[in-house]
Amino acid sequence: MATLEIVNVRKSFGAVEVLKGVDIKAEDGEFLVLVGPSGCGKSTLLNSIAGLQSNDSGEIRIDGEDVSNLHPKDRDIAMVFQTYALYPNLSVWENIAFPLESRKVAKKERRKEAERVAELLHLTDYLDRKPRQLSGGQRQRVAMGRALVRDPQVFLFDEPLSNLDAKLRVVMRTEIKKMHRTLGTTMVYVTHDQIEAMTLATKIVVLKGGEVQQVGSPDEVYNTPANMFVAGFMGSPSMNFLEGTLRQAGQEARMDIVRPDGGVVALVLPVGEALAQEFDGRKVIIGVRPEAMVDEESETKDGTYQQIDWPLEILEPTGADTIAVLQSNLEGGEEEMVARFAARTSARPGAMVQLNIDISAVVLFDPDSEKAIYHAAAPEEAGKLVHLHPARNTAG
Amino acid sequence: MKLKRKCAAFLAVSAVALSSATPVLAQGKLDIIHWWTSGGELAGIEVLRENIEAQGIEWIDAASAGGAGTNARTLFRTRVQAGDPPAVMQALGTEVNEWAETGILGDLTALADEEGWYDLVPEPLHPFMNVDGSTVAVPAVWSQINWVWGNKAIFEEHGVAPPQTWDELVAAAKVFKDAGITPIAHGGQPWQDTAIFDGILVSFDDPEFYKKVAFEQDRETLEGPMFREAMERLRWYSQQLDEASPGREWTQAQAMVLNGEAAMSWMGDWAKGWRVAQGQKAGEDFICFPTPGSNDMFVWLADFFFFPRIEGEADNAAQQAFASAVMEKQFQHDFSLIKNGLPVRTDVDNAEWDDCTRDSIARAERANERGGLVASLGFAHSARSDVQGVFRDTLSEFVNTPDMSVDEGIEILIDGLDSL
Amino acid sequence: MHDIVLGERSTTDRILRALVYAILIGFVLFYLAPLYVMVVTSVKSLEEILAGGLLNLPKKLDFYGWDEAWNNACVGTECRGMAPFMINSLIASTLATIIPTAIGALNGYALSLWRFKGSELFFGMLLFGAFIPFQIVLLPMASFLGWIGWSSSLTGLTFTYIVYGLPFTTLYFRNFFVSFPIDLVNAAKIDGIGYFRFFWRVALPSSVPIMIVSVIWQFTNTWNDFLFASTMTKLESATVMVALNNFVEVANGVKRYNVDMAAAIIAGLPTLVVYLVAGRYFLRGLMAGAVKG
Amino acid sequence: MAITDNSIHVPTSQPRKLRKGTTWVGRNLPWLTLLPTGILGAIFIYGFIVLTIYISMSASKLVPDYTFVGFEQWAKLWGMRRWGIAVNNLFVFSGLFILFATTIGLVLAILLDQRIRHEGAIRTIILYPMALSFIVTGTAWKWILNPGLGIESLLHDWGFVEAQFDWLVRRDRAIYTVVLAAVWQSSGFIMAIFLASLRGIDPSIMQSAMMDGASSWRIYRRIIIPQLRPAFFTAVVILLHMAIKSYDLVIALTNGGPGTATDLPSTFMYDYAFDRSRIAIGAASATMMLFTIAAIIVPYLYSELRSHNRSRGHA
Repeated sequence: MATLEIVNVRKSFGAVEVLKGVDIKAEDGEFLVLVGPSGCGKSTLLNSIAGLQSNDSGEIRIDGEDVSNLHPKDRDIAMVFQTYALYPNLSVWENIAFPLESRKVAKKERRKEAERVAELLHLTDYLDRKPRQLSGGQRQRVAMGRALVRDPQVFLFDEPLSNLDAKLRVVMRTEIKKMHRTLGTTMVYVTHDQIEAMTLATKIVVLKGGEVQQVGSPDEVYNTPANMFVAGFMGSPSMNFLEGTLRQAGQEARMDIVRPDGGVVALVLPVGEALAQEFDGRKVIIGVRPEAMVDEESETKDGTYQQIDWPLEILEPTGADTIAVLQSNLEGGEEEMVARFAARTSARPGAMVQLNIDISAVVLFDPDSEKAIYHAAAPEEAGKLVHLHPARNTAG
Repeated sequence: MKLKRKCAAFLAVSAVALSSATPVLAQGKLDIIHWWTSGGELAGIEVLRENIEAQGIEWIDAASAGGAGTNARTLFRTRVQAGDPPAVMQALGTEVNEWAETGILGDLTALADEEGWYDLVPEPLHPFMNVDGSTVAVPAVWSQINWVWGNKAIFEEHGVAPPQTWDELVAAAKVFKDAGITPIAHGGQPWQDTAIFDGILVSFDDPEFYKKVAFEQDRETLEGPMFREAMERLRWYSQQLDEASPGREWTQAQAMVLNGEAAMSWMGDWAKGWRVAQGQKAGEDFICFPTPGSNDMFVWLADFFFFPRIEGEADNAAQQAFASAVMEKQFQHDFSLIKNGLPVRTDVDNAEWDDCTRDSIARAERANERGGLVASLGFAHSARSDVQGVFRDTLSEFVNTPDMSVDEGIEILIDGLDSL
Repeated sequence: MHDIVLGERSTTDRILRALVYAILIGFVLFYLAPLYVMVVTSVKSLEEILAGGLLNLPKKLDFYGWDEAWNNACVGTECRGMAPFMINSLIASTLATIIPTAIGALNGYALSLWRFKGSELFFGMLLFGAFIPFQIVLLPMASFLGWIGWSSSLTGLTFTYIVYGLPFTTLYFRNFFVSFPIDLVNAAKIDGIGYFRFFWRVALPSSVPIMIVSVIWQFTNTWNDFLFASTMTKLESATVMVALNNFVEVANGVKRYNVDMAAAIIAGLPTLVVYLVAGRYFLRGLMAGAVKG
Repeated sequence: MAITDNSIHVPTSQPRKLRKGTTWVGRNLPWLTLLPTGILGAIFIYGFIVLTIYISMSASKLVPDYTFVGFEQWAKLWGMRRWGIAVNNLFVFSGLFILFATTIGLVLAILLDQRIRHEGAIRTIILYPMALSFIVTGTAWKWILNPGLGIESLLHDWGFVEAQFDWLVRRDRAIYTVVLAAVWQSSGFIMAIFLASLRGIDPSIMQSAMMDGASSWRIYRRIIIPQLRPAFFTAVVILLHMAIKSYDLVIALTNGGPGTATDLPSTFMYDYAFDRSRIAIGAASATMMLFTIAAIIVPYLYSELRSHNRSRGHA
């Protein structure tokens, strides 16, 4: 068990800089999830931690010790690969026990260890099979078994569930989570699936273009996204964005929003005097999660909801509720918005609908820097973000 | 019982050891590259082998058949290149000189002086044995090339007498052709195409002409009327063959005459050796006559053995013993009989020779008196191998290209010689 | 499968289809003819052969040709038949199959799964060696073998086959391992599986198909080789191809076609059997040698 | 599928830290493995090539003689009539060989791609000559083409009394018999290359063309054959390479004859280097062969390796 520190790691492939100075710290026993779209550098970062490639600069510290120049095998880590990387010619038990082989563990001992791990993973019946005789989920478990048998300081997972079907993915997700809870070992997990990130992580790192966008607990990342990218990336369906102009009104601010059809609606936001003053008369973008944008039939708490009228385009019933698709006013009206309506909504496509917006869950962004300037959930934090890094507003 | 057997075995071993030890004069081993693999040649070399092995020398045969030594030469060159030359190598004419000049050959001068080789061996052979005052090779046999072998039955059946002149030859060939018999059996390999040209060159009965062409490659002579005529005769010759001749081995051509498929064939006297090995008799089954017009000419080749310098005293002694054995009177007698050729010693008893060989000896003497005893061009005796190579390539192309004109042939030949 | 030319419906289609079969049968006969002629000629008596009838079945089976070819055929002055030369070929080809395949496996493994700076260049340079006309190395090789004391020996020939087989075997294994999931190597690195252990326990056991390809390629190529064999052997060390050529070329007197054909079949039989048993791998070897990467 | 808390224990057999520094050898194993092959290649491929080229510029005749004479031997070589014939033959031979082998290979591949019954057996038969030595097949062809007893006599037996098939022994035709035997031997392989390529074409492309009413001839000519371009390219390179290296077949079939009619650079080289006393000329001719092959193969290998790397990309 160990802490993991990534200090200013940089890596280029040819002219392409894939990691642009990454700093992350994971406490002992943390479940760190690296999430981001493909090409964001998350796999490269994982390979750096594993030692499968060298960094151009920076340090990887495991348990406080710099391992940057150590061979992968000397870092005391174990890794589960997206492709499982099972040795095709070895049986399940040999695959699991293979790491022990080069540690000069006797064959009998190895078999015993493999059996022990196999039992944990419900593979006991398959010990003597070859990988090709196993289902996808079983292979996945063999790969985990091979990592488990090592009992390393850090586990690394490289999109381990992406080759499984949706149902199995959910099951295995739970398995991994349980495993983490039981073992308590530090884990680093790479995924492009934000749901996996949300469900598994104790700490999420959102990456984009080789840069860390935000580090935080799942709750922080979801509710107080640092910028529009994080806000849009985390959550499904993703956050809706609307453009409007802010007008100071004392402690509050009124946001005028021009609808695609030319009508104007307004929201009143308790942003505080300073912010209201700073952005008075300026364009801002408001982010509203689908679940914070509901219809009349939905249950709404008093006080935090405000109503605006908006033209409804399409309704997609899902059973439990209804997904409403509306047109955003961003990008000349090309963007869509998604709202979560009640299952038995009375709204009709093509007509105006009254949207109830939960003001206590919105986020405001500066359209130029795309950074968050106000989190309704935690007002002071967003302010900090904006004022601490006024110069670094080029993300994206 | 057991003991008894052991004793017996011991005695047997001792007996073998004793018996093999007694007659040993020299020891060591010889590996010999040669290309005598057919009929009389093979029988001839066996005589030598018995002689050598009787001296307790191990005989390692590295015979390589085919193409008048082509394969054997390749083998030899590779082994020289590899620094592992054989103890004995068969060679024709100027090949000896060429190899002697590379400095890889051992010296036999002492042995030659001791045994008085130069008094015994006919003078024309001396230049190939002695290079720059040192004896490097020993001749084994010399052969007349301008021979024609005929199927006696066919000649008699069609009432054809052995032609004495070129015109008679042309007439005879016509008779055979009309009767549906291939006039001349030929092995269409480049060396054979060149060998028969030796016969054509002497068919003019003009020693001076032969020397100008074969020794000097005199341009004026090559462009002259007689050489033109020689090429015409070669063209005529090429028209007397069956269509399947290209690529054929010489023994197959001989077999065609023997089987009555063809009336005659041109080949050196080793062809007689082959016939004798097939149980044929000169004068009874086959007739021999010189290429028409060359009754007083004798174009010859000689087979030599030379001896690359090798390590090991015993092996060197074995080389000397081999040379000595080749020059031995009895061997020369036996060998010339079996292989069929002339002995390289002048003092060999001639009682057992057949008419053809006697005829050959007489021809050699006649020819020698008028300067008509000449070394072969086709086998690189009169000129080095690069000159011979040009003749070989050109003549072979000429023989195999029916529509190539004589002028064209001569032009190609001269161009080739000029480019050397 | 593309069966555009031929549907199954109309009369025209049926005629076309018949035509396709007719052409194919024609080609099949063309390809089989030489083998057929060889076989029937080898079991005819010489008289029957000389009487003509190239394609006729033998009137009477006569195994004289086979007997002579196997037991008495003369190469040079040695009349011991093809058997000793078959053994020479077998020794040379076996060694020249096993050793380059083993080395090539290791080479290909290193070149594909453990790339290093310059490994592609190394591969390219080695690959070129598979395409050179061997005439270019003939003279120096002969000198080298003599210098080392292996001239005109089976050892020297085998060594030559091994050296010039390496580019091919390396090519096979390299191209095979290139499609090996790189994650396996990464997993091994992390788990501390050593270079050789991974090769021995994982890479090599998985490479059986390409090993067969390599073995077949090396075996057929060295068995069929003539250029090296004819320059680098002498009578005792001659391979069966050299012996066959010598034997067929140098007929003493009348050509015995039945013996020639029997000898040719004997010389060609081992590779033919290999082809019939493992033709798929044989083709794969050819293709891999043709289409790089 | 539950992992219960008490089921996990840390195996005591494993030391907690496994920091053994990797040795120099350990880090450099990949290229160390290649070292023996690298040394062999450096000597026996590149060293020998350089040596042969040097010999071709030396005064060597019977034995190597390392006196440098520049390009004198090369000039001599190109002045030789026989070399001219050999080069000319190479052009004729390789041109016809490539033309026929490619055409026959393509036709066979297209025919075999028509859901043919016993396709496997037919392919086996068409390809078997590739498994045989040229020496073996040359022996057979020599017998078949032999004017006295071969095809010609067969034609006579069949009543074509006037028929002549004496190409093997005719100076101006013998090279075509070499082409015939070479095509027979290699066209099956070319068929396999084309067939593999044909099978790689998406059948839906052709189905849609058929729906559009294109005739099968047009589909092949306009859609399929153009897609076989890489296969054509491969086939031509392979065949050209085979043609230049062809040696055994000529030796076994005609031995360069009649005369020098079927001489190729490969047989010329052998003759001069080993039968005649002209090592330098032999080396010069080998050098020419190498240059010709290099001119074809180097760009080919370069493009193949590059396109391969591109398609693999970076992980």
